[in-house]
This record gives sequence, structure tokens and C-alpha cells, in this order.
Amino acid sequence: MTLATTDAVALTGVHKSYTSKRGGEVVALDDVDLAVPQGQFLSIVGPSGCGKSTLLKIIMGQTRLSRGTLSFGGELPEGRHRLGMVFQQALLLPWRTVRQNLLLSHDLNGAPAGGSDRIADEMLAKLGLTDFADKYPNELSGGMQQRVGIGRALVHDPQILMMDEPFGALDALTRDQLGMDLLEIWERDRKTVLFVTHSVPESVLLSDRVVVMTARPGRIAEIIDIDLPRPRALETINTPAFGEYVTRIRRLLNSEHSAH
Amino acid sequence: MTLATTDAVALTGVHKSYTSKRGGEVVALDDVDLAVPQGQFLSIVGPSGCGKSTLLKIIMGQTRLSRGTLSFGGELPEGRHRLGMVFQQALLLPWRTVRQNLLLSHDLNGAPAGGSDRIADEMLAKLGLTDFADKYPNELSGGMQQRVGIGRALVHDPQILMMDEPFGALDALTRDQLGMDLLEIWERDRKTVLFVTHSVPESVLLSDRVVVMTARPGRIAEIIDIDLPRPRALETINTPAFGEYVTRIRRLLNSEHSAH
Amino acid sequence: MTTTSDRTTSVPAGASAGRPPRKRLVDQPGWLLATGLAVLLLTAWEAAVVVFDVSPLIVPAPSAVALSLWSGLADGTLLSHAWITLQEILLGFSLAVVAALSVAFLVTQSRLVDKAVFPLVVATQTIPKVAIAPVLLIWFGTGMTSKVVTTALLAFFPLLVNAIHGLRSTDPDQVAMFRSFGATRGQIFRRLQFPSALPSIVAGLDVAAIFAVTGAIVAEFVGSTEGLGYVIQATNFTLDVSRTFAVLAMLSAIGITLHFIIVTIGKRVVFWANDVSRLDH
Amino acid sequence: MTTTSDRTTSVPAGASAGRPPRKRLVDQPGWLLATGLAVLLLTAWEAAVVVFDVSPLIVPAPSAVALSLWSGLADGTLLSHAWITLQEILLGFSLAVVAALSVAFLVTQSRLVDKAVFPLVVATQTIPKVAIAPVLLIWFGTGMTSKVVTTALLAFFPLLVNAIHGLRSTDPDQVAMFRSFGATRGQIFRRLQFPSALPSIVAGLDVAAIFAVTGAIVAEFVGSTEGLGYVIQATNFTLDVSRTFAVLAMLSAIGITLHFIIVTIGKRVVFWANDVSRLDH
Amino acid sequence: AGVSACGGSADSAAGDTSLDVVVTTAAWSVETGSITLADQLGFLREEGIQANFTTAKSGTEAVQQVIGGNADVAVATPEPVMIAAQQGTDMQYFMPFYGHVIYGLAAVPDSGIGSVADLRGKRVGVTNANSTGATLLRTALKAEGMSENDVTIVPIGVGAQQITAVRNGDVDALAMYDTLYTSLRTQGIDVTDIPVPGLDQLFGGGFLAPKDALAENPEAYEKLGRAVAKSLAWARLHPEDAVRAVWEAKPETRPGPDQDEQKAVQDQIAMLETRLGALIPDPQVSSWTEIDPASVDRFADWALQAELITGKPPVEDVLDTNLGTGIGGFTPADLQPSAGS
Ligand SMILES: Nc1ncnc2c1ncn2[C@@H]1O[C@H](COP(=O)(O)OP(=O)(O)OP(=O)(O)O)[C@@H](O)[C@H]1O
Ligand SMILES: Nc1ncnc2c1ncn2[C@@H]1O[C@H](COP(=O)(O)OP(=O)(O)OP(=O)(O)O)[C@@H](O)[C@H]1O
Ligand SMILES: [Mg+2]
Ligand SMILES: [Mg+2]
Repeated sequence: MTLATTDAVALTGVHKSYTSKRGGEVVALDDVDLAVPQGQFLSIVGPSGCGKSTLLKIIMGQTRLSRGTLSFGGELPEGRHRLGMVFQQALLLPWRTVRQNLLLSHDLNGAPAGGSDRIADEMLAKLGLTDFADKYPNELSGGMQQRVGIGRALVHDPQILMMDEPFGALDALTRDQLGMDLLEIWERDRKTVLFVTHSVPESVLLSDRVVVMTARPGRIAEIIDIDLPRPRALETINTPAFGEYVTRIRRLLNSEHSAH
Repeated sequence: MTLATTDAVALTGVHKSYTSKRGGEVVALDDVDLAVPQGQFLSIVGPSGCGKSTLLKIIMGQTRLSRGTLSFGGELPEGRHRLGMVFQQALLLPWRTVRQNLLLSHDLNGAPAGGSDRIADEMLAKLGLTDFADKYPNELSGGMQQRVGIGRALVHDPQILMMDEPFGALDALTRDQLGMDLLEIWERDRKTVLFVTHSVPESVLLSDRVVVMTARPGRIAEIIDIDLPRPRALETINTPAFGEYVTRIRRLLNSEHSAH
Repeated sequence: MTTTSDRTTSVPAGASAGRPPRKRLVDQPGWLLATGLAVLLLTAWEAAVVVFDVSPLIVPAPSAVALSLWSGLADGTLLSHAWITLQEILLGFSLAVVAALSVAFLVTQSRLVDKAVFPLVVATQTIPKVAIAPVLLIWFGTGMTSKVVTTALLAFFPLLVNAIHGLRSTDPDQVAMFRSFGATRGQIFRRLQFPSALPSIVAGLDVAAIFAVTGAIVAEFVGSTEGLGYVIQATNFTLDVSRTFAVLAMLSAIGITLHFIIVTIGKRVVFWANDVSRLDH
Repeated sequence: MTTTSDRTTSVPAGASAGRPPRKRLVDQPGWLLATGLAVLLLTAWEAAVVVFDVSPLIVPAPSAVALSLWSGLADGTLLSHAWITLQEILLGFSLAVVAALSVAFLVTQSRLVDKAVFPLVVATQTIPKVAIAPVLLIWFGTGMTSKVVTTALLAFFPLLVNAIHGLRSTDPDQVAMFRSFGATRGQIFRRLQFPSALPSIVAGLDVAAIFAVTGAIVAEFVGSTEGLGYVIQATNFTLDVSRTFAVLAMLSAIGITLHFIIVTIGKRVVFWANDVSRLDH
Repeated sequence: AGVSACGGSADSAAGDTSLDVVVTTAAWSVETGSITLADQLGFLREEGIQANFTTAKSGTEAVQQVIGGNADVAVATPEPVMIAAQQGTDMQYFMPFYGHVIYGLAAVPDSGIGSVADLRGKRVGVTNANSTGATLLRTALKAEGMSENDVTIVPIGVGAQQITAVRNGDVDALAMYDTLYTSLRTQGIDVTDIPVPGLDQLFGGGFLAPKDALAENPEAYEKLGRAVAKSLAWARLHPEDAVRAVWEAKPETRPGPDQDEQKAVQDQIAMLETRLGALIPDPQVSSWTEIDPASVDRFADWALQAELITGKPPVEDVLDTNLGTGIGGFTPADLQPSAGS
């Protein structure tokens, strides 16, 4: 796969295997070709252990690929502000309050304090954590911590936003609400988003494309374009087209699952 | 609320508040009365931060309650084998392989090695981790780790099993499958189960009763008896009664949510 | 099945009136318990000295030590010597902290320093300070500088190892997160690695402070005309063993004070670390 | 928008044929880099001695030290002394490990010991071993026992503090999990707290080993007629400074060997700990 | 051995009486090595005595070893003994080792110092601020109507460090002991003695043991003393042989490969003669083994003056004069080493 002019990130023939402590290799990704156009909202679904986190970590530069090419394109600012990630764990800094954790990237980039405060307040409200602004992470519930992790990445506002099961620890309502907030933010700036989720409806509701992966070795089974009109709302769920996409993806996942 | 003869655990007027590092109190639980009859499968749903984990931790004896009474009843063996918990984080021991982590409670209780091996193999198959028996936790994906945590508690086979969002990091299929496995194990022994989840259908599908909680201060809004025939299967989802329960609980959660 | 509950956790004692709280020994404040035990041990020691008729030239009775300590404090001599030693300890300790943290920074930031320089640093640590003290005297003179340097040399290594250990145990995922936020190397160090290492660094500071006390004394042994180490030598020469022990008691007091200062400040600085008390109930 | 990618991570060098791998300095093995730097420093030292005509009584030339080391090794005297010292180091170190881990166990398991005994342990640590040497000699004799005890006393504290620090940083949730599995206190210690503390304990062992080397030498200074510490004293008297430095070189070799043994074993034992290399790319 | 051995009861397998002897020295040297030659040359075996020689860093520590029952005999200078006697711990000298007080003052070449009076305003090097050398300096200054505030006391240690300090010109004068001056001279630094009147009339120290042990089993101590006295006399007669014998027994005293062996022999002979010359003025006469009570008394006077002690112990308390004659009961003809052990 070659890099189109408008691709934010492209992977060609990517292979990743881990060598185990006790010897033996685990192939996490095999022969993955994926190009993500600038400004696209792309979801990745697949069974547990199929290499979704590995894929994001490779793009982050956190894990080296064993074979293949990773390239970034387009008008990306050098070095800074390029990538942002919400990890599967919240990864908050225990010595910073909720507000300070949210503003981490602002602090690192020397943003003026005044503007940051307003941004933090808005984000706190969105996350439903206004009362917890001055609490420390270990005073929060699991879901609250995860919300702070999401907020931190959104405040960072990167060119490519990667989210690894960000809503996993949240109740349905908070989840829907944050999903809509995310969509709203995305509609405004059209940053590139790579979104890993276990919820098929969520992937359909949010994305332009859904990548369905197979387990061991992690391969791309199919990439499905979601041709639903934008802007989308929670009501989109009730349209027949939505249901069809969901059924189709579920069937794909099922067949992949039973093949093992 | 008094302790009925058949109650495995009962909470009366339980109040829990945390004192924050920066001063100020957070009320996590307020005036909670709850009796769980022996052998009941009880689910707890509620918005993020409403005190679900706190409730389980109080029963575990991991957190002290501020006011109220906690009592255990029935034919519980002294000390050992009484409580088991799947935490919101997997909490695996990084120096033990998957198999060794699964057999932790066996090792601690000096079980004979032979029988343990068979149990571990069965559990590994159920969890879909047979190929990963000899891997270490940091060689697993997030969902795989969570599965080991679930398996460990099931192998332990306690009188009261508590599970805090055990399926949060799993894809829908694995989730359904493990839910059914859990139900099967439960049908066999009828241990008492306290199950925290964010999935309303899941709570209805699995439980005898569903506790709906409200956020800050964490109170019990309503306790709903699920009168669906057992044994249940995934097909139960398609019955009208099931749909009604789900709708009713969702409505409750919604109203609680919008009240804030 | 029984109707009685086999375990009941009730309202904490403080809230329920009427029931008098049963004070257990372990709930007494730490200083009281430690002092109590110390008094007990000193009494046993006093008794042993009397019963076994131990020569005061080898181990004096605690009462004699106390008397000597009192008279030495009263006439001001011990205090003025202690002040000298304390300065050496504090200056040496500070020097060690700066040096150890700097080296730890370099070792953890540069693989070249780690591989090439660190083994040599370890190699120098085995050289007994007493053996190179003469060289230090020649380089830094007989004044306070040479004592401060010796003190720092002794306090340096425990802190260095702990700082490196702490800096290395930073979560790699968090480093990746900082990188993605465009953090510079320096920012990753200051904002992430350093705070992550703090619990380990505090443990290192604890050891370093205690070794700084020993370091100052050893330095004074080698060549000095003032300080508590000098007093130990002087009283050793005059076989005034009670006074020697009185000085040792002062050193213990200095050490334990430094320990508690570091532990107390450490707890405040590393407020987020696991609270031990959570393990005990 | 540009068609070129501004960053491309390609196949690792090893897999793609044809492109010769560019060896960077930092990729050389550690021993090579450290030895290289050591040789560099020794050359500079040799040059400095020649150029500034330094008296061999202050700092002998490395060549003279090497010669002295060689002849001392060849005629077996240094080796026999080294063997004595090595025994003291290893025995003292082992004693310190047992004592420190036992005390750490008691301190972390019993709040009473923590509150009452631990402060007294800290208090004793500031007492310079040289000052109580006569007492140690009288209690433990002039033989090897007193040296082993002194060595152990010096190595004890860094390990103790690190072990306590490590044992205390166990995750309380995991403790709760063990409790729910019916684990006894002993099991929680052995199966959870101890392994959790291992990374910290390994750091403590590193410091303790280095201090054991110093401890044995200090012990031999105080009163002994054999061992490397004694040789340092003897050669100081005979003004054989080259031999003194040769002994220091041997001590460094012993220290660095112990360090690498502990680091290597440590890495295997604590295989699950954060891999540093993951931070560096 | 332990305390019981000095009663002669705890005999070794060979039927010998075993005694633990602690010698004040940081490390063996040719001077202290001449004591242990008694073992090497077979003199101890002839007497039926087994001796275990160990070292202590200071006289105080040596004496503490005896008080603590860890050693039977100490070789030490008299200051700690006087102090201990004052505190009621009786230990008696039964044989001399140092001819007279080994401490003294010396001027660095070109310092222009010729007398104690010249020391005013000068820097005086001592091994350690608490050494007897420093004490001697104080009393000498006091005798001249000065105090230690009129000079600067500089601790410069021993060995290479000390020589370097003198070479660097860090000090103008020294207050140390005799062999250190010899050591400086062998290094080409020709320090000159500053006369302190009466110093060579003071007792210098030697072998001591607890009073009751000496009373209980005088023979054992006499035999030990005689064996050691023989080896000292032999070393005095054959200094080069003695130096080489010590090298053989204690290889660490041998010069390094980068040192000139012939010079080393000469240097060490000089050290040996400094030590034994004052003790044994005439090698043909063995009466040096007797300690003059008057010299001990004079030392007590000096210690009082130096404020080391506050009251003078009676000479009998620190001196056993009964063994001296027996210890010296040998002639030069007896000094035939039996085959080295
Ligand atoms: N250790 C603590 N210190 C202070 N406050 C705490 C602590 N643990 C929990 N809380 C507070 O108690 C409340 C309930 O927390 P809890 O973890 O029980 O919520 P939860 O229902 O499990 O939420 P989630 O679904 O997000 O896991 C929250 O408001 C939280 O901020
Ligand atoms: N550090 C590692 N060392 C060895 N193997 C690893 C490592 N990290 C991941 N793996 C393996 O790579 C495969 C893919 O893991 P990855 O975390 O990418 O899965 P995932 O799709 O994110 O799964 P989940 O939905 O459970 O989070 C798994 O089989 C896992 O065992
Ligand atoms: Mg994942
Ligand atoms: Mg929770």
C-alpha cells in the first residue's frame, strides 16, 4: 500500500512478533496494510488479543515493528502535538490532581495558565468531574480515572488521536455521552482518530471506516466503509442502515471467532 | 434490616465517606441496606463513581465502613474460602505464569498438584488461553489479563464471589461466552454472587436481583427481582420479559442520571 | 444454618458513646514506645554492668554515660564540637545529594554513561574512605572541606543506587504518553521519572543521612582538632570511656533526628505512595 | 500537503541484507566501553605522573601499581590476604542479608516492632564501627568473627531500609486478594510482599555488597594481622604506596565483580520488572 | 588462650603455656617484628611458651584488650596504663620494650627552629591531635611559658601522608615518635631534634600484664619475657639478619618491586636501631631487661604535669620488678637460633 497524499498514517506489510520470556514467538500482527486518510475517524474491532493495542503502540513508536513500513504524511507539525493516545489503563500521574492531569500537555508545552484554566473547566464539566477537579487519582473510582485519561488526550488535541478502549470502564450513559462529545470535537476539527472498541454499535455510530481484525495471527479481515450521514446523533442508532452495519460486522466477528 | 437465616451477607445502614487529601469529604455510600440471600446471583448497576467498588471492598473487609453494620451469616467455613473477588484491575502477579496465577488459591491452600493441573487446563480452555498457559502477565493483552483474573477467582471457588466489572475489557463474544460459563458454574453450586456491571442486559440475563444505585451520595434507588426462568441461555435475550426488565432498569438509570 | 452472624463489624469505637476504647500497646505513639524500650534496655545494661562487674574502661554504666553527657552539655564543650560535626554532616550530605542525583540523571539518560562510566563509579566505591583520607587531606587541606568531601563520599553511593533504581522503574507506557505530548527529555525526567523515583530516592536519602553521620566521624578521626570524632579520639586517648559513649549517644540522637526529618518530609512529598496503614487492619 | 513521508520506520537493519549495520559507540558491550574508559583514564594518570613529576609517595604511576600488583599476585601474598578478606566480605554480607531481611520482616509485619524497635536500630547505625571496635574485639575476639560482624554491621542498614521500602510498596489490593484466598500472614509475606519487594531488595543488595567490602577493610584496620586491609596499613608504614594502590585496585575488582554478580542475578530473578531498554529508543 | 591461660592451666597440646600478646602497632614492621622473632627463632619453644601475637592500633586499645580479658600481655606506652591505674585497674610492666620515652620534638630542615621557644607561631605536625606527641608538645610549651594556642597543631598522620606533608612544607616542626623521624631521614628529610630537657629519663613502656596474673603465675611471664628479650638482643646483634627474617615471616614488610632492596635493608636497619638502640645500649649486657622504678616515677610526674592523670599512682602499682633479672638471665652465647619454625 502506498502513501496517498492525504494519508495521515500508513502501514505497509507490517508484521510484529513478540519473543516470549520462556522462548517461543507470539505473532501479534501479520501482514497488516492500512492507510488512514487525514481527518478520518477509524475504528478497530476484533477479539481480545488480536493485536489492536499493538497496532496503536506501533504507530505511537512505543513498540518496534518486526517487518514492514510505517509512514506519516500530510501537514503534520514536527515532533510535537502530533500523536495523542488514551491507553487501556488510565495512566494518570498520582502526584497531580485531576485538573493538573488534564492540563499535562499544556504544562509540557508551556501554555499560558489563564487559557488552560478555562479549557480544564470545560473539560471537567464534559467529563462530569467538576467536583473532583482537585482530587488525586487514587481518590477516584475506576471509571472516573478513565475519564480523566480521555480528557487529557482531548485537551492535548493532537493531529492523530488514538484511543484504546477508552470507554471500557464506563456505564452506558456516560459512555454514550462521551462518545457524542468526542464526535462533536471531531466534527469541529476533523483530526484523524484511531479508535479501538469492543462495542460494535459504538464503532458504527462514530466511524467513517471500521477495521475488523482476526485473532492470532492478528490480520485485517475486512475494512468496512460506514456510509451514514453526518453529523450523527444517538438517534442514528434507530436507522435501518445502522442496524445493517452492526449485523454485518457482528457476523464477521462471529465467523472469525468460530474459525478458531 | 435484620439478618435472615438464609442471608449470606447483610449490610444495615452502611455509610462510607472518604476524607480527601486536600480536606473535604466525599460520601461514597449513604444509608445502604442490602441483604443477599445465600445462593443468590445479585447484580449491581449504577453510574460511574456511585460506590459500587466501595460496596464490594467493604464486604471484602478491605475498606472500613464509617457507620452501619456488616454481617455474614449461614454456613460459612471459618476464614478460608469465604470470599473471592475479581477486581476492576486484573491484579495478576507478574512473576507467575498464567497457569500459576490461575492456581494461586490452590497453592495457598496446599492443594495436591495433580488435581490442580486438570482444573487449570479446564479453566484455560474456558478462557481461551490454552496457548498462553506458560506466558507471563506482561506478555498478555489487556483483555487476556482480565480473563486470567476472572479465572483465578473461579478456580478459588469461594462461598461469596464478588466481581467488579469483570467483563469490561472484553469483546462482546468473549463476554457473552464467559457470562454463560459463569452462569453454568453458578447453576451447579449456587454460590452467592455479587456482580458489578455496566451492561444492563448482562445484569438482567445473569441475575436473580438487580440493585440500581444512584450517584453521589451512593444510595440504592431500587432493587428489582428478575423473574426469568432458569436455566437461562443467550436466547433469553430475545424474550419480551427480558426486554421489559432492561427498559425498566435503563429508565431508572436515566432518571437518576438526569437528576444530577 | 445458624441465625447468629459469625462476624459483625460495627460502628467504630469513636462514634459509639459509652464503650471505653481499649488502648492497646501498639496504639501508643511511636516515640513513647521507642523511649520505653530504650529505657528498658538501658536498665538491663546498667544491671549487667553491676552484676558482672564490667570494667568502666570497656563498657561504662549508662548512668555514668548520662552524667558525662550532662556535664559535657552543661559546660558547652560537647555542643560546640557537635556543631562542627553537624555542619560537616549537613554540607557533606547536601553535596552527596547533588552529586548522586546528577550521576543518576546521567546514568539513566545516557546509555553511554551507563555502560562506560557507571562501572568505574562502582569500582571507586569499594575504596575505603579511611584509606584515601590522607590523599583527601592533601587535596582539600586539613580544614572542613576534606571532612565534607569524605562525608559526601560515604553518603553518595546508597543514594545513587536508589535513585537509579527509582528512575529506571518508571512505567514505559507513561514515558510513551509524555513523548506523545511532545515532552522533551528534560521534561520527561523532571515531570515523570523524578517524581516516580521519589519513593525510592527517599529511602536512599534515609540511608545516606545515616552514613553521612558516620562519614563525618571517620573524616575527623583521620585528622582534625575539633568535632565529635575528635572528641571520641581524645576521650579514647584519655580512657574517658563514659565520655566516648556520651558522644556516641549524641551521634545516635543526630542520626535519629535526621531519620525522622527525612521520613516525615518524605511522607509529605510522596503523599501518593501506598499507605502502609492500609495493610494493617 | 506533501507526498513524502516525514518519518519512516523501516525494517530493522538485521533483517535487510546489503545495508551494513552502522555500529555506534553505545552499542558496544559494556565491559569493553568501561575498560576502554578505564584505560584512557589510566593513561592520562600515567602521563600526569610523568609530566608533573609527582612523588611516588603521593600518587604512584599506574605502571608501578601494575608491577606491584603483578609481583604481589605472582608470589601469592596478595592472593592469600585477598582470600582472607573475601571470606570476611562474603560471610559478613551473608550475615547482613539474613539480619536485614529478618528485621525488615519484623518491622513490616508488626507495628509494635516498627514503632518501638526500628528507631533504636536506626540510632545504632550512626555509631561509627571504628569507635566501638574495642568492644567488638572483646566480644568477638581478634579472629575473623569480629571482622565478619563489623562487615555485617556496615552492610546491614542499606539493605534493611531498601527491604522495608520494598515490602511496604506492596499493592494493598493484592494483599486484600491474598487475604480473600485465605492466605496466612506468612504466605502473604513469602508469596506477595517479598517478591514485590525484590527489585528494591536487589538495589539494597548492590549497596550492601559494596559496603561489605569497605566494612571488611575497616575491620581489618582496627586490629588484624592479615587481609587486604592489613596490607594497606602495612604498606603505608613501609611507604610502599604502589602496593597500597595495588590493593585498592584489587578491592575495586572485588567490588565490581560483586556488583555485576548481583545485577546479573537480580535481572534474572526480577525478570518481570520494567525493562530499561524499553525506555531507550 | 584467654585469662585462664595466664594461670598456666589452659595448656596447649604440646604442654606449653599459651599467652596472647597484643602489640601496639597499626601493622607489623621490623621494630615490632623483632618481638615476634622470638617465635621464629625458637626462643619461645625453648622456654615452653606458646605466644599468639596480635596488634592493636593504639596503646589504649591494647590495654583495653588486657582489661577485657581478651589478651594476657600488652606491649604499650605508659599513658593508658597510668590512667587505668588511677581508675583502679592494676596492670604492671614486667619488661621494657622502648628504651625511654619515644616521643620528641623535631624541626624541619630550614625552619630555623632550634629550641622549644622558637616554636611560637609555627605549625607543628602531629600524627593525630590526641597523640602522646601532641601531649608532649603541650607540656614542653607550658614549660617554656607558652600554651598550645601559641602554635598551630596540624594532624598529618603517618607514613606517606606524613612525608608528603613535610615535603610540601605544610609544617615547620614535628611532635611525634622516634621511628617516624628515622623514616623521614631515610627519605632524605633531615629533621633535627629539638631538645626537651629530661625526656630521655622517662620510662618508655613495654610488656605489661594484670597484676594478679603476674602474681599468680610469674614463671610464665618470665619465660615469655626471656624469649622475647633474647630475640631483641639477637636482632640488635644481627640487624640485617633480623630485617630479612621479618621479611620472611611478614612478607608485607618487604619492599615492593619498584623499590630498591638494598636501600630498603639499610632503611629498615635504621628503624630497628632507632627502636632497639635506646633499649639495648650494649648488646653484650642483658641488664637492660630491668626497669628502673625511678624512670617510671618520673614518667608519672610528667603525666601529672601533662594533666593526663590527676593523681600519681604508686610505682609498685604499675611496675613488677621481680621478673627483670630472670628475664635477663642469658648471655650472648645463648642467642643461637634453633631451626626456624
Ligand atoms: N481511596 C479513596 N479516597 C477517596 N475517595 C475515594 C476513594 N475511593 C473511592 N473514592 C470515591 O468514592 C466514590 C465511589 O467510588 P467507587 O470506586 O466505589 O465507584 P464505582 O461505583 O466503583 O465507580 P466506577 O464504575 O467508575 O468504578 C467516588 O466518588 C470516588 O471519588
Ligand atoms: N509485551 C509483550 N510481550 C509478549 N507478547 C505480547 C506483549 N504484548 C502483547 N503481546 C501479545 O500480542 C498479542 C496482541 O496483544 P494486544 O495487546 O495487541 O491485543 P489487543 O487486541 O489489544 O487485545 P485486548 O482487546 O485484550 O486488549 C497477544 O497475543 C499478546 O499475548
Ligand atoms: Mg488491548
Ligand atoms: Mg468501580
